[in-house]
Amino acid sequence: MEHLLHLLSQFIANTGYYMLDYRYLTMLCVGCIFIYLGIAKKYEPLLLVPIGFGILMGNIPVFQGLGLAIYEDNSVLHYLYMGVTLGIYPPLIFLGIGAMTDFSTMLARPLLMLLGAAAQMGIFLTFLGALALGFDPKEAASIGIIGGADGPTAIFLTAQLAPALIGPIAVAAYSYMALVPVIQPPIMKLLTTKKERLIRMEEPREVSKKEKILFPIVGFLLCCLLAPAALPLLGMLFFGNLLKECVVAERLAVAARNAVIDTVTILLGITVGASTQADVFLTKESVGIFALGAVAFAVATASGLIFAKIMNLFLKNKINPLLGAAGVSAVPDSARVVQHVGHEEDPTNFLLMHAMAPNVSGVIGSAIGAGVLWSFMMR
Amino acid sequence: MEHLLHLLSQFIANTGYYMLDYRYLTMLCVGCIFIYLGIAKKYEPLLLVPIGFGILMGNIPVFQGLGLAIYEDNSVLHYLYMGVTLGIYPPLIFLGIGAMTDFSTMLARPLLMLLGAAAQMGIFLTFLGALALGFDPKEAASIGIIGGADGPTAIFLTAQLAPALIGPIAVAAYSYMALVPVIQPPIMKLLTTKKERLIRMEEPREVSKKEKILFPIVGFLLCCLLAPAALPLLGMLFFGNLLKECVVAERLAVAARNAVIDTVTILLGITVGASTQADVFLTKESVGIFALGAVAFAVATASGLIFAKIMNLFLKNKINPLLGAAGVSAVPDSARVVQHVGHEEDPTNFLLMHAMAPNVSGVIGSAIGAGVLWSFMMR
Amino acid sequence: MEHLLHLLSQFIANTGYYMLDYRYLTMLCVGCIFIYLGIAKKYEPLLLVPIGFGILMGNIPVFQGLGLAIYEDNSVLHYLYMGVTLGIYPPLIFLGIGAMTDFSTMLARPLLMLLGAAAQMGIFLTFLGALALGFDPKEAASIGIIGGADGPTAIFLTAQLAPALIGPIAVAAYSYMALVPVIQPPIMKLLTTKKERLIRMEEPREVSKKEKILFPIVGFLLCCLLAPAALPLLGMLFFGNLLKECVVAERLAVAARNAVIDTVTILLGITVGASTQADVFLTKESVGIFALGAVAFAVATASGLIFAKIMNLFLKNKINPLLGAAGVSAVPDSARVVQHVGHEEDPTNFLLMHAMAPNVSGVIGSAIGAGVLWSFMMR
Amino acid sequence: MTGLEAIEAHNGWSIAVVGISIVFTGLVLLSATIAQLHKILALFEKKDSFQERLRQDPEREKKEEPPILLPADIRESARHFRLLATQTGDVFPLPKLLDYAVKRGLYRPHSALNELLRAKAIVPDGNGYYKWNKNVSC
Amino acid sequence: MTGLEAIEAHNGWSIAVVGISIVFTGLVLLSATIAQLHKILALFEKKDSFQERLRQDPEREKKEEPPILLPADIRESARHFRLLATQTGDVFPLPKLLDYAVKRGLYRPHSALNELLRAKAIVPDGNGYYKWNKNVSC
Amino acid sequence: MTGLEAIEAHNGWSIAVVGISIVFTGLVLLSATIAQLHKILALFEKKDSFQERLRQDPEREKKEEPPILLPADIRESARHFRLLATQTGDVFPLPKLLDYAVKRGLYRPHSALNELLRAKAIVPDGNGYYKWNKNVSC
Ligand code: NA
Ligand code: NA
Ligand code: NA
Repeated sequence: MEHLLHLLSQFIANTGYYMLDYRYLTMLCVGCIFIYLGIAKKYEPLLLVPIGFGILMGNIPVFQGLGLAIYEDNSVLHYLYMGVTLGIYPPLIFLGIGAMTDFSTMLARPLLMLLGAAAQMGIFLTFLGALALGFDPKEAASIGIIGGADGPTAIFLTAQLAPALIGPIAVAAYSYMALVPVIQPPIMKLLTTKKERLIRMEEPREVSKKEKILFPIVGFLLCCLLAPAALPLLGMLFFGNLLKECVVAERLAVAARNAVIDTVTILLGITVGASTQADVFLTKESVGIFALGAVAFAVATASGLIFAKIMNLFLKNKINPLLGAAGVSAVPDSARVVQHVGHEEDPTNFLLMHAMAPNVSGVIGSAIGAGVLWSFMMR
Repeated sequence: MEHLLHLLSQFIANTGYYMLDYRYLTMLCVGCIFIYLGIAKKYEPLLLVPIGFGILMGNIPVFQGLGLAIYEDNSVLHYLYMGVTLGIYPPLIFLGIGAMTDFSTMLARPLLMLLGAAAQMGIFLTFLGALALGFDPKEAASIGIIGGADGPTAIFLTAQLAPALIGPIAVAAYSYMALVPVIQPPIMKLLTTKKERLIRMEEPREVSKKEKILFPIVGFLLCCLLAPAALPLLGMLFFGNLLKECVVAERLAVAARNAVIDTVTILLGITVGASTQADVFLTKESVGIFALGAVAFAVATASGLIFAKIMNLFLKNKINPLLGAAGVSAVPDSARVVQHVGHEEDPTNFLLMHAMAPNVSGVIGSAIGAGVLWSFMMR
Repeated sequence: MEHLLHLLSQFIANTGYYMLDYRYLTMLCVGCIFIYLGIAKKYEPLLLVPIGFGILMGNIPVFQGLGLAIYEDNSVLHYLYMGVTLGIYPPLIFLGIGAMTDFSTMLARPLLMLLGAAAQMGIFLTFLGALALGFDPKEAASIGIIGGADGPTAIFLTAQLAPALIGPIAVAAYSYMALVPVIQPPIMKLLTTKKERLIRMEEPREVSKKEKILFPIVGFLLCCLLAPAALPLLGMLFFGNLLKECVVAERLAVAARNAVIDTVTILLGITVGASTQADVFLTKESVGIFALGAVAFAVATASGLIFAKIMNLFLKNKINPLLGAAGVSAVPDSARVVQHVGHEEDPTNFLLMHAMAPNVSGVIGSAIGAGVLWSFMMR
Repeated sequence: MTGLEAIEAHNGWSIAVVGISIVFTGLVLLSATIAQLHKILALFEKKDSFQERLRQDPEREKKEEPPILLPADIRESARHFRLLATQTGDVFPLPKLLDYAVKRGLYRPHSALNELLRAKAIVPDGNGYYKWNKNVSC
Repeated sequence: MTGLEAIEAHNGWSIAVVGISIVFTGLVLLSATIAQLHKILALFEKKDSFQERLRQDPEREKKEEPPILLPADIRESARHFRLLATQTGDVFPLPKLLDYAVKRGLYRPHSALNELLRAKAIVPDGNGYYKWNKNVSC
Repeated sequence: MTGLEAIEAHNGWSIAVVGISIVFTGLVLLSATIAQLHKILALFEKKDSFQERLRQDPEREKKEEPPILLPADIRESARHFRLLATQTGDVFPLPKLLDYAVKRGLYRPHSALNELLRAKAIVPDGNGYYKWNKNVSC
């Protein structure tokens, strides 16, 4: 009987109810908000729902020893999280993205790729900002990559350079990606004139099957010979795209863009979410990361817009500078935002298709940027 | 020539034909029986066929050194078996189950969940029985969980507490789950009167989409705050269910309930089967485990039935006590058995839908039970 | 500013463009040829496209330290390559092949299985040839298995016996498998008379469902009791086939022959391709391996043909000796070549179906051969 | 050690009693919460639907637009596009529709689509996607 | 070391001879067994079908039930449910059918289904699933 | 250390400038190459199509074969097989077709198929697969 009471009191002392404090409660609320935004607002639900539930799973306060928490090295969450820390999940996601992405609008209008390059200014300016706030270079590089607006790339680089920050950086990156429809429009309206927003783009030329097949091979060689450190991400992206375009390996492309990417998305989402365990997440640093992340998105958007305006100084056929905002990857949300803002001015102006070009080149751009930062930091 | 004969004789001495003894033969027969029951009798074929073939694969007598047997640490079977021993497969299966399960009947009639709790008495009484037979507490807990009638839960707990017993406990659990249509009916008829078996349940109310979406979140928080050790299993179960119900992440739910669960089922089945290698399986202990397993199922069934009768003492709208038998998880077989036995008395009495409520709550119940035992044993 | 120039020059010195030399260029060309053959010529595209792109990925010259190259032990490619080196991918591919293969023509005409045995002479004669060229026994065995004309088997055995040779042996095996339509026809015409090529096969009897279900069980027991070392490959092959034939586990068979095999094919192809990194691949040994590989395929083809002619000396119903060439696995290409060559002589002679029997038994034969070599070499 | 002695030595009774109690606590808790859940939801919904009614009324009048009749020359392509749109769902991204149109070999897909947009036969749904204007007959 | 010398030094000949012999043994064994397999199965089946005929004969008469005519008021819902059942396969679990019925907005799905059960228009298949009674015309 | 001092201490400016330059270099390179790609391809294709025209002309006359009328007794099975072939795609392996035929319970599938082959109603496509002869009417 005595032992029974002892056991009971010990059990109660180990329940989550007993151990719950304001920090865990905060994070549980954050998790619920993520899930709410994903489901009710339909902001990137494929990412926010798994990450949100992962936040819940990571913030049930658990006693140490059994291997329940993601940071205990014999827990299931820990094993699944190894796909993040070893950098395996992001390339597999890029494989699937490659097998889903149609690069034809970009191939039809290669000039628009420059907008995808310009938007990467966000990465490097944020890097400087993070240094200025006192983060060490590796952390600063990881924070900068939030400006790439590309979840897997951010996670991949952070896992290599500053694994302790995976949680806040991934959450910041995905939060702002989900909030792209909120963040970008004001900046876009501020930096463009009504006349600019009314510019119409001419219809892109048709792209042949051969071009589409050659592109991933040529693109891979050009980019990875330049920035070998982008190889894990870009190699898989272009490989997936080759599987898609070559037709003869269709069943592999199907596997890549269904079973592989969906399974990895589940595992990445849930573990990245769980890595936000309150005691490692709720720090002063996280606040800094979130602030810098917002700056990164704003700077990236502005850079793309301004660069488009600069290009227009030299071009005969003017580009609608709104397209510059689509350079911040966040596929396909930022392209959709461009369509939206353009549409407000002129309901018959159809920019979505054109915006896909800077959008997908922004993915390539931020992967190169990540590769460059990685190679600079590891010396 | 001399070497040729030497090589030949050595080869012959290493063939399975030469090394076969009665123990391996016994196990090969057991494997064939599993396959037979799965294919010809259609008892849980998705489990019995892989496990049965796994038993065959684990009981080809092999020479040591090459890395062929599951217990050699450089064999392929060993690597695949790590998903079992590290506890990775069961949560992934729960993810898939969550993405398949419709909890609406349970939501419509939360009272029936208590039957799913009552049936877990089987776990704890069997635990006591196993202690009494001389098993040490960790082994006893693993044996007790057979009474949870839930394969992945049993495997998960045993992998944590008594990895050496995974083979017999998994085989016992799945055997009795397959035999539910044989084990349960006599107990059900013995413990209920004809009048009780004729009780009709009223139609459940309709459950709204919002309830279904909120349930996995609320259920997760309530259960895992109470019993954090149930987190790996229940977390994934409720996560899978959220993916299913939220609609916006449908493609992830599809991946979870197809590619993920089917692949893991294959790997879990074949390796759990192979873990029954004759020399570690055919022991006195295994006999004890099988005997206790049968007791566990019987006790669980009886507990559910009797608890339903007790509840009827207090309820105005009586419950058909047969539903109590569905509390022993074994989804959906035990629910089908309830339908069957009820149907024998009154062919117009349709209990299947109602039986799903205790059935799925039995899954939650045994996961909590497993969590509790795990946390008690690891102190 | 000074640091800027330093950084830039250092970066340039680390680009692939700078580090590229004739060896990497050679391999990049080889990769492109693989991709070209796969896409434009449709030679085994599911293998050549991933391997070809893998060759590209493995031959971007990268600086050491970051973990980019497949032979650095902290690279993503390295982690994915572990599926090859630990021998995990090939059995999973065999699982999928089993779940796709219809053994009925073989069951209807078991005599034709002997042709699948005869073609394995290629393995052992090439083994002798490799010894004679000065390879050590383990390497020689790995080279010999190229004659089995079965990619996963070759990779599996080489991973066990001579992991350093995985690249060249896999590339040789897949190259010659893709070139089967080029290699086999001249040998087939040389070794058979027109009269023999005109022989018609009688229609096979119908095979019952029960036979098809029993075959994988019986086949597994007979083969693996004889050659236990063939267990990882044959166990999975027969298990996959049981899943396919038993009908009740259809969803598992679907997973095995879609999600599992396609995902593994992608990962195996890309990593095996990447393992051909120029500095380990472009060696004198690789030349020897390619020369011996060609011999292996020729010998295997010839052995099958000649054995068929020998069988005809004893048979009343003569076999079309072209079927012997189908014994070299390379499913289903070599069977298609048989159909083709037979069709040239007599457009109404339909050999494809019959050729599937030696074809699939050739898979079993080379797996046994691999098992035997493995067990001989590891003493 | 076996029998009751073993059970007592390992605190079997306490473990079993506490264990089953926790399982019951968990499911009773869940059961009770679920039983309240739909009542709470119903409260919220009543409030929501009330507010919505307030908001919707003025909007409703705005929405009643007169049916549009397309000019004859684009009615044909409207019919074709509408057929395609059945395959893309009620709400569709324009590039997808265009892609289908190109694949089916429709005549001048880009400009046809443009005309439909200008004629408001295809209208934005407000989320970057597009839908058919229900007031258009073709 | 190369050439024949190397082969002999590593016992190449023995390995090759024993190796190919084992491959042949394996496939001959399998071939011979398969050749017998269908004969053995045929024997078993003959026995089985003989026993079955013995068993079936008395049963067959039992099974011929008179065709059932449904009352007019539920014939309508029977038709609806039967339509739904085409999507669930010949044999279906009741909850699934009910689920379909609810989704299609059938009138009073629960009680309609109940009536069909009572009228034996839908009958259990003996495995916990249900099927349509083939003697019912609707 | 914070502020500009920290940036300078860690060579932040150089890294940022070199970094963004490389990103631009990469995408400019890619952009320029792609812009040329389709021109190069067009050149190749022009050459190819010219050669092809040279080659094709004499072949074209060869290809015009007279339409074949099948004998009445196999026209029936031709129709059945053609129906099956719609499910296997334009080009199909014979075993698959045969398999379908067996499953659908066609009369004497093996010999019917054989007759169709002999009558050249089904012809090889040159890659080990088969297709229907378009000159055959049935
Ligand atoms: Na980007
Ligand atoms: Na249970
Ligand atoms: Na072979």
